Amino acid sequence: MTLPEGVSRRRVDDRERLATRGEPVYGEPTDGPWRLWDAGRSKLGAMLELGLDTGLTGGEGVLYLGAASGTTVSHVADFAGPTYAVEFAPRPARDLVDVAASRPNLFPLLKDARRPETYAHVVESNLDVLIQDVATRGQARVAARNRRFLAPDGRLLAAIKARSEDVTREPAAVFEDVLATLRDRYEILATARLDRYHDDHLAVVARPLAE
Amino acid sequence: MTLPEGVSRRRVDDRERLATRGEPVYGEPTDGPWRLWDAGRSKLGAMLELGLDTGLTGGEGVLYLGAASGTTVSHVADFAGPTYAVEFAPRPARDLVDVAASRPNLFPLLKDARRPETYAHVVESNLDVLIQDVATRGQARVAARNRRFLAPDGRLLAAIKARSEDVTREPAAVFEDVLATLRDRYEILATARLDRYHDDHLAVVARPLAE
Amino acid sequence: MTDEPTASAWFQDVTPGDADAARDAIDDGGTTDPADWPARAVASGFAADEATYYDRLHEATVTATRAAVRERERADDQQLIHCIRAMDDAERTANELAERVAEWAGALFDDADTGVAGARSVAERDAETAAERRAVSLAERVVDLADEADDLRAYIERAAPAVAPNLCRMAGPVLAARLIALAGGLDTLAKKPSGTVQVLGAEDALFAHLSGRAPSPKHGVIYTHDYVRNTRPADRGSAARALAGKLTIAARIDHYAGDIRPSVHEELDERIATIRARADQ
Amino acid sequence: MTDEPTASAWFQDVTPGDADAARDAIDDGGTTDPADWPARAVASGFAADEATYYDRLHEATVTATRAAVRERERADDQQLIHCIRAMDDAERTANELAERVAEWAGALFDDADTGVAGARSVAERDAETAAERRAVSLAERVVDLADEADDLRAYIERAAPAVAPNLCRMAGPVLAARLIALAGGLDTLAKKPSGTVQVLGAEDALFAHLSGRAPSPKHGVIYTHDYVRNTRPADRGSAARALAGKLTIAARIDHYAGDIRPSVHEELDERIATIRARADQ
Repeated sequence: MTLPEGVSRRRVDDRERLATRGEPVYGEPTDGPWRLWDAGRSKLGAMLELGLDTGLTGGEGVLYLGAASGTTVSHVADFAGPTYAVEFAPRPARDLVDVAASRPNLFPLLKDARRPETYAHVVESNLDVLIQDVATRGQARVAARNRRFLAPDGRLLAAIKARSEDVTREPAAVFEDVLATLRDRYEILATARLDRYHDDHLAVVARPLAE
Repeated sequence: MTLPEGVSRRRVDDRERLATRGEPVYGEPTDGPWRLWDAGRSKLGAMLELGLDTGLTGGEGVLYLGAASGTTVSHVADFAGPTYAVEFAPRPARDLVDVAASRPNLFPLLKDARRPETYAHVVESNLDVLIQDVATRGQARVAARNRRFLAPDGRLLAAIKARSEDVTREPAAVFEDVLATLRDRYEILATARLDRYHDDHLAVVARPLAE
Repeated sequence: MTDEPTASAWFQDVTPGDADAARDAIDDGGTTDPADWPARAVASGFAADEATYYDRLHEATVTATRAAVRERERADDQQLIHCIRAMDDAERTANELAERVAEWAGALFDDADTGVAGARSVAERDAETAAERRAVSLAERVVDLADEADDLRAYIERAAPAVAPNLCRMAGPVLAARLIALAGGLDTLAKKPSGTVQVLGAEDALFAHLSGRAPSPKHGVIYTHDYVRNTRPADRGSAARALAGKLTIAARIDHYAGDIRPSVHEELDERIATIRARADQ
Repeated sequence: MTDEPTASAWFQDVTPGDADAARDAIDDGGTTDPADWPARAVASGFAADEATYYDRLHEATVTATRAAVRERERADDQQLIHCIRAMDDAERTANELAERVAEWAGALFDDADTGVAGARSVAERDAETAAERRAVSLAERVVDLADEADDLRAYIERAAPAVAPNLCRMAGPVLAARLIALAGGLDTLAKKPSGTVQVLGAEDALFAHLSGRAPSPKHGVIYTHDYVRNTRPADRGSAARALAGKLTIAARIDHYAGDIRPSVHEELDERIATIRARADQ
């Protein structure tokens, strides 16, 4: 498993940790031009730390759903190409805008990821990667509806949060249901539990099925 | 080991716990006329819980050094006779006075236990018990100086706090030094570590040596 | 289907540099299917090349999203959220400082009482020494904070019914504001399942349950509702479930419609009456 | 030795019922050896029987001790303790509420700043809506609390040098007040060994060390002193030890004598100069 170009491992405080090059945004530690990317605060960071084959190589066109305050998407914009960041809640989006202001390839949008028709007039088609980290019910439906932005050989990288679907059920059972719904529109390439970094989260790598 | 008259074990919340009869003073749980005496908040309570032979039978004349807010001494006054309570710090003494106000046999004094000559004109001689719980350096010297109030066959019941003597030394070594100094004026009858209830405390039962 | 390659693009009717037009287009526009907007923007003459297009897109999205965030944050339900949190903060700090005042006044005066009421009487004293002056002044700060909390509560009681009429009728304005705050907004509350609404505010207990350390919580902040608190313990789970169900419906009516619907309130009253009647059997 | 059985008893010159006399006798009297005071009180006619004696003793000790507590609590060093704790509380709550104000103002205004400074500028705004009025009012509470903290600091700076002149000269009034507060009073500070003064305020770290979970702390609140903070890390332990030693002496002079002793200050300056000179070798 190689890291995407623009992502590196830096030894800080005697530990190897992920890092990207860019302006620091949330008080993260830096090492020269590198800013550390804490897998404990980022599901995509955790996927890379765990060696999941994300297919990321650097320079991709990205749609990021659930950008929150921009912690993770700021790292993505450091190594990716055009990066569209969708967030629905105004409070975190306030910070996201600040993060985006200094990154010319990062485009923030205050939109509901469940309603892609409200941003399809801005987000381009044929993107390489759809990253999804939305803490809402119906995570599989969100991925299905946003499939329209992906190139035929693009990748869905989703972090599925069990508690958002149903707090009372076993995470494993929740994940099975979500994967079953996802398979209507995607081929699942890999899955991995992120529990070492994020409790009750499942990482999914998938490729869109032909229409 | 029998408990002093006036002290009983009550079953509350499925646990046997010490109790005395008296007006509740610090929000302790009650069971009818009985108020629970929490060994975790009282060194003398811990001595009784641990079955140490204190010699207490009830009705004794008592000098209590280091009465603090009156938590323990209020229980003592419930089963003892005349009870003199010495405390040096004004803030806890404020509460001690309130506790004493409703107990006719409890006499609060704002005095320094290291200077018995400042209260020997109030505290009577020939007392049965000297209870000592002072968190100050020189705990053995305090016991020696207050020996004057004890009857020849009286008892010293002291809780020695290692950290008050020297925070940097091993408690066991501190206790040895304290006991060595105590032996100049007292015969040690029994000792017990109170750690189950109070970290790094040694309980000492002793009898005054003849002058 | 006519060939209008940029018909639905955000930049269709936007002159480069017109921030307001760009904002409106990004906010209110939309289309079913995305397209290769950068190529089309160049083809249509909106930008000389794709790099210029991305620069304009960046400027437009940052500007538009900043304005949209501001507008959403100024919305009435968001103001309610700030208010209820400020009220809790003002009450908490008033109580904390009142403890300090009671400690201090207990050393200075004979009849000092505790709590905010105690601080109120200390604040009315005539100070005789410099130290007393400081203690009395600190007590005045406690009074100010307690009054601030009262003013915030009064604002919530006035403003909440306009934001969520059915929710307020069912839960009272303060609990309604708390539920909206815990969900993050009326819109997000309206989208939550009833089981989640039932335990809003009991997140700690819920996570303890999920890690196997505790039983499942039966209710969160809705515990403060008379229908839960004053139902006998054996039936409290049923009452909480019934209340949460109707609160969820009330939030949805408030978000999507906004009119008062007496039926939902009557249904809840009847359901609770049935549950409570079990106690008499 | 003459036979005066009640010569030194607290009740010797007290008429039963004279609370002031009883208080003076209990507070200021004393003797080397205790005696059977109840029997002597009956013999001398102070009380008809021992039960009556104990009743009078109870009334006298409760009254005298309550008054003595009040007086001790009103003492200047105790007022300093209340002040420094109140100052810390006022600062902490001002900062906590400033965070809430910043959150809220960020949703309402374009150029809202964070912290107490941010709240100061929000407090000066003209509110245009009811919600803005509440946010501005909350900001005013923050300003009041920050000003209260400043007033408390000013009081400490005025009052502390009178309580502990040498300690203040060595540590500055605020750190001097902190040390007195951590010890519980100037008298208790004066009786503490230097090693304890060195780690006052680092109790958590100390207990962690004692339970084998951490290295021994090198300094507590005295870390804020220039002589510790601005000495290079390798020599900081020596500097803290030297400073704590002299602070202990300063507290003892202040408690037992009260005059300024330039020599102890000069000795500390020299010792620190020596320790810092190691860095140049």
